Amino acid sequence: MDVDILFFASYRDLTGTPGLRLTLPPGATVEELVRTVRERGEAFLHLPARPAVAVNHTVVPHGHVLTDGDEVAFLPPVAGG
Amino acid sequence: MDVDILFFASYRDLTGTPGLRLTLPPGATVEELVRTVRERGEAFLHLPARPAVAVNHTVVPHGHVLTDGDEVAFLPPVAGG
Amino acid sequence: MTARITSEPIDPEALRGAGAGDGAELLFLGVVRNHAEGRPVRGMRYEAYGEMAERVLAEIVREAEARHAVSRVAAVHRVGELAVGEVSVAILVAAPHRDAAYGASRFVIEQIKRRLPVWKHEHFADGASRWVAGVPLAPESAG
Amino acid sequence: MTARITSEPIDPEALRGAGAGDGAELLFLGVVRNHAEGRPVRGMRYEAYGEMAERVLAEIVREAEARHAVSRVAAVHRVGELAVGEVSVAILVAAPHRDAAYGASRFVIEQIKRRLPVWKHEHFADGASRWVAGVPLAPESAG
Repeated sequence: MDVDILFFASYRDLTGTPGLRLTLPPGATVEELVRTVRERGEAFLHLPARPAVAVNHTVVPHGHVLTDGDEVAFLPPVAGG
Repeated sequence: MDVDILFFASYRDLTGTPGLRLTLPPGATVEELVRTVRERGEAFLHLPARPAVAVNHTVVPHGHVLTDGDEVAFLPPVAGG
Repeated sequence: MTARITSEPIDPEALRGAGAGDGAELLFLGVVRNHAEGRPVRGMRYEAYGEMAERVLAEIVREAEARHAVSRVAAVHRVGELAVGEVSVAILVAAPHRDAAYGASRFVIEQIKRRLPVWKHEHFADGASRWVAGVPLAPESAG
Repeated sequence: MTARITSEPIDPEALRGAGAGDGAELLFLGVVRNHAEGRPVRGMRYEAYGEMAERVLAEIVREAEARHAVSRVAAVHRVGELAVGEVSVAILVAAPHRDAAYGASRFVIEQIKRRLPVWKHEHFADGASRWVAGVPLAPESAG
């Protein structure tokens, strides 16, 4: 299955990209996705091991199971207002 | 000595007048003034025996000693805002 | 510092004016409501002891500035006949941080209700009217 | 109910609109400050995860309406490059009584700071810039 990954703010600066598409085995969890992303190497290793992650605009636990076509966003600590 | 007396809001309605001038013996206190005013009769007896009183724009205790030319205001409970 | 009793309609926008060091602005407006204790109201007449009210309002504003880390406090109270929806009081606070803005704003409105020599005469829709029950003034410690 | 993320300058007056049953209106404005931790700042870039931010802001506004006796809550958050003095966030609450207005206003700004997926990049006067340290998001219980 394919998921779309987005990096915001400082995470975009760290990875050098606003996002990427990843193919994962069916039933993969957020935890597995994060590990896969960080294993891409150097720049992606700058991401924290347990970042806040939103799937389709809702922040989920890392045990959350992904579905084909999900939008997965890596969200740095927020600073609105 | 002469003092100017003002009645506001419900006190003006009770007494039927916005104010009056009173001549008092030198050294008279607010307490004596209030008694003198209420002794004028009927309408003035509707005033409370211990109203809040401001002398020259400052609320004072009833023991406050008056001076010639003072402006003395009878102030009902306030309801601004 | 602005503290004013006015018979003219209040323009809240005219009170604004944060400085470059401010991160928060808070504008409170008191508005004439269309009901009181369940009865329909069609308007309100505000009366003030003008000279004293301006002095007390200025004191309240200065106290708010002394107690809270704010850069600007402005308070204006209206008098006269007001229709439902009209602004009776406006309080503007500008401050570096929002805590101080909320604290100062709340302080000013609570003190106005406790200390300002202002009275209001409620006009009910059925033609009756009455003075709104208020808070007795206590002698001022200083002054 | 108004909850909006916008790249246009915010017009606070446009948010106003008390109903006839309201006795209080409270407008909070967050403004870009000229300093941060003692360093001069010349501006700020706000970035949002747009679709999610609109959903979360609407949730916050609905929660404020459910928890406080208010008649209207509107919240708008700006994104893009802002100069010192520009409004980054505006929150308008109208309510029958002031307690609810202050409570709801405070609730909305605190929740925005805790939950809204928005980030800010501070531009210092000396040319340096950095992402402002923020609050980690926690998984949402409902949703």
